[in-house]
Amino acid sequence: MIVKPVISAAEAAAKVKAGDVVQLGGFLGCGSPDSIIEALVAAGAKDLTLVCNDTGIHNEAKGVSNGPAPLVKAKAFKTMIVSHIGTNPETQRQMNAGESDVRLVPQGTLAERIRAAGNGLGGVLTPTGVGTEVEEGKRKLTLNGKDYLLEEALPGDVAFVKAKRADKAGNLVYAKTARNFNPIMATACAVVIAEVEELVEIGAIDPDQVHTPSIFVDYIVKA
Amino acid sequence: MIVKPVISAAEAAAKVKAGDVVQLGGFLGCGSPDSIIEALVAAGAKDLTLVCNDTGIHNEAKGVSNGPAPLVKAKAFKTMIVSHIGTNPETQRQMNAGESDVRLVPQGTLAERIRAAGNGLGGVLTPTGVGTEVEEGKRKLTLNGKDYLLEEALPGDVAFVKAKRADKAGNLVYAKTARNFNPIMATACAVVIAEVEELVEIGAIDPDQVHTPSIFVDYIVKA
Amino acid sequence: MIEYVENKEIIARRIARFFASGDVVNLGIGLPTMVGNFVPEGVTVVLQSENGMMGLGPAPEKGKEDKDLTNAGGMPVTVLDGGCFFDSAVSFGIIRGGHVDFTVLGVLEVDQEGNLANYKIPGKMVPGMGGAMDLVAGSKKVIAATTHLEKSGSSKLKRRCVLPLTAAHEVDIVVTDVGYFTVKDGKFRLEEYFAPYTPEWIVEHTGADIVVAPGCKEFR
Amino acid sequence: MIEYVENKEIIARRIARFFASGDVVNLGIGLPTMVGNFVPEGVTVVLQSENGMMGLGPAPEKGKEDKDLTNAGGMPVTVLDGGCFFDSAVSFGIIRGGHVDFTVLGVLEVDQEGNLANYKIPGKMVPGMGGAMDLVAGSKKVIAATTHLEKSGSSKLKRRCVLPLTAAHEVDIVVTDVGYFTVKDGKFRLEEYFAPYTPEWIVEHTGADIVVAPGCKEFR
Repeated sequence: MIVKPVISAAEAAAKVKAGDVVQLGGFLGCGSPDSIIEALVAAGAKDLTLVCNDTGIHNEAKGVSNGPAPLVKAKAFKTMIVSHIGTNPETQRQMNAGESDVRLVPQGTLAERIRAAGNGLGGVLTPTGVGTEVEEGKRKLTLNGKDYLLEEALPGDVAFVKAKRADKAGNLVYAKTARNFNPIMATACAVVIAEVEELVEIGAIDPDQVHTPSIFVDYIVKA
Repeated sequence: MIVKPVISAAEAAAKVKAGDVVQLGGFLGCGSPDSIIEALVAAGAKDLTLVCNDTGIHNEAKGVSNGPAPLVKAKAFKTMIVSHIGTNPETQRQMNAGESDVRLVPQGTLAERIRAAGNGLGGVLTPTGVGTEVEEGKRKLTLNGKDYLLEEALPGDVAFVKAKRADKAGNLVYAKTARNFNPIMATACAVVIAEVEELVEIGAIDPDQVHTPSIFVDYIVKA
Repeated sequence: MIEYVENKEIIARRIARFFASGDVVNLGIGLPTMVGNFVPEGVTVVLQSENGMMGLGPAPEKGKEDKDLTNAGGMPVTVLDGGCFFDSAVSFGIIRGGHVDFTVLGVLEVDQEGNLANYKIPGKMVPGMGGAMDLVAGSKKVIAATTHLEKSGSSKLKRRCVLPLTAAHEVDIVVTDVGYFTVKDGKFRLEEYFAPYTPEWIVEHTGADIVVAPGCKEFR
Repeated sequence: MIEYVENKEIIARRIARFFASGDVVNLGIGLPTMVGNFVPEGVTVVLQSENGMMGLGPAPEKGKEDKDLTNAGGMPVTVLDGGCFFDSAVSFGIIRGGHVDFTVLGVLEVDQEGNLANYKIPGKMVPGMGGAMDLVAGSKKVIAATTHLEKSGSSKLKRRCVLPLTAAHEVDIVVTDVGYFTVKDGKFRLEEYFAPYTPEWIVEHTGADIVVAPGCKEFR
């Protein structure tokens, strides 16, 4: 097996160019690649398109700012493709002020669109969103009497994912609900960087228990 | 957690009615639910539609007949929806003689159609088969300049899957390449019966390492 | 003269009674989460959380929180023996694929056609749909949980939603703090009423077409 | 006068030289499987097997076979440290998603448009496409591996396939036992020749439009 380069969070952040579509794992801060997010803020990342479940929890009163929230605050995103922004008033403010373009996607549709990109599918037919605003601008197809929306693949330039453990080849294992969008994003982007808590020798992970095969992972950041 | 009924292979076979679409896990005999297949032969199953990767290896000279091959030999299938029959001359004979209707589907398309059924998708857009006979009778869509075939979901009445280990709630863990189509078929059928080698107490399987969540499994057969 | 007093507990208590052992249930954030506290003894439901788990257990003791184990609201939870974790594609495969028996969601508006609006008040509040659109489109039974009246006194049950829909024609059951309704033939149908409210009071205070089911009785 | 003698080993040897360390490679059943034996020292490729594994190792010693560990041909194999297993949907996600660098397949016919036929001779032999259609449609580079001539002496490289296609316009490279060809602008282009064959002999014995690349040289 090939050993993958272990890089710093700052080096990971430097892989992103202005205008890139960045897919960020995590769900309301659980399973987010926090060291890399911090490095992206420090690097002054700008004009990115975010693909993420949400924009994190941002609560100034409580001093909480998790997931992509520090990046939102730093105005790193021109566009945000997410399912939920209810826990981040700053995202709502930027949206209402016209400072950023927020596109809401149903969570399951977001998952399938990312998976489709990673799996070489042009898209999927989902019943989710039929009869709602989500229909707008989309093809609607009827199969066996049921209506579906055609939802297209959503690829990215760089994926930042967070895993519990990696072996040096880049096989990843996630912990509990910190798994969420991480494994699918790892399939869908040109460059995939995994922030991990533990780095173990090749052979130390049971091959039946790998969540993300090593071939998807380009770089490893030790959190 | 709810404990799932443990039944005999014969009881499992009795869940199938004439005309049912039966999805059978396994890949050239590896990861096939062999006890149940034997019981289906003994029960004289007829007029079924088979959904499987292949029709098994059938080699009378070597005395090998694995995967669905014993059922093919017993003429249990009116229709076979499979990706490969090259290792079973009896399937080829039945097809050429017009005794059964064999529909060849690319392996990755078969996997996605089964997954779509289990995941509530009407279908997927795949580039596989464009420009070949597989196109026939299908909708072709162009997205961003690339052609795709619309491949529809393929649900089943009964899935027989084979796992290495189950807990009593029905959480499943597969072994090595015996995993193959088993996990996706377990999502796609009205009734799901898992043949397992080991049955352990609830709580004995690490929740991060479950391959098929218990809610998909209706009955357990101890091999 | 019956005075309306908001009572979220009765909503949660009634909803919990719909479940049978083995049912897979997804409870939304807020009021729906309370339903978990009222599942009758002897009934074992499996709670699914759309962020990627099955077998959701109670909140951990203070100090025992696990940063890698939260519910769909981002709050610390626990996992029961026999539970399991999966990624978001699998999670919504379970949901969209019809493997969830009941989903319980909060409401901004629900109407007599079974339409639900709960993710957006244009120009005012746009939290986003999160997993709600998939949950409503995919679950076998959709239960809308809501207080019966707004603070203003107007009915949350409408003839026609005016807010952007979360899903069209998907709501099966509405439980408010005055009664339990099904959605049938373009009408709400009162199936049970909760004292002190009476069917007459409920019909009068529902801003939609409503019928009282022949077997309508008091819930106890 | 050069006499044609079938030589499968040279095909496998040449193909193995295309790979760089880290490449993910899927080898079809039969001749393509032989390629694994000729990967140069110092080059580490990751073999993917479409039945659901990465990190395919050599065949086990006799008596050490594991019934749960086979390749896509149903034959016992081993797994290398750092390998992993996955289901068929993930396996073809890897393939269709462009994560396989090279796929090497056998041939019934291959033509100058990059069309490949290898799964069906109507009325005669219908093994089925198995994973071949996905592999050819999804892999970054498709290498067709074939002896140059049929037993009858006719060329396996055609102007136009007459058999049902496995995929249209997807073949990038053809390696036979006389040379290595790319498919370009509707022609085969001879890039290297294998002694004792010469470019002249090859052009003469190829039943398709063929050009000799300017830098064409002998493979050693």
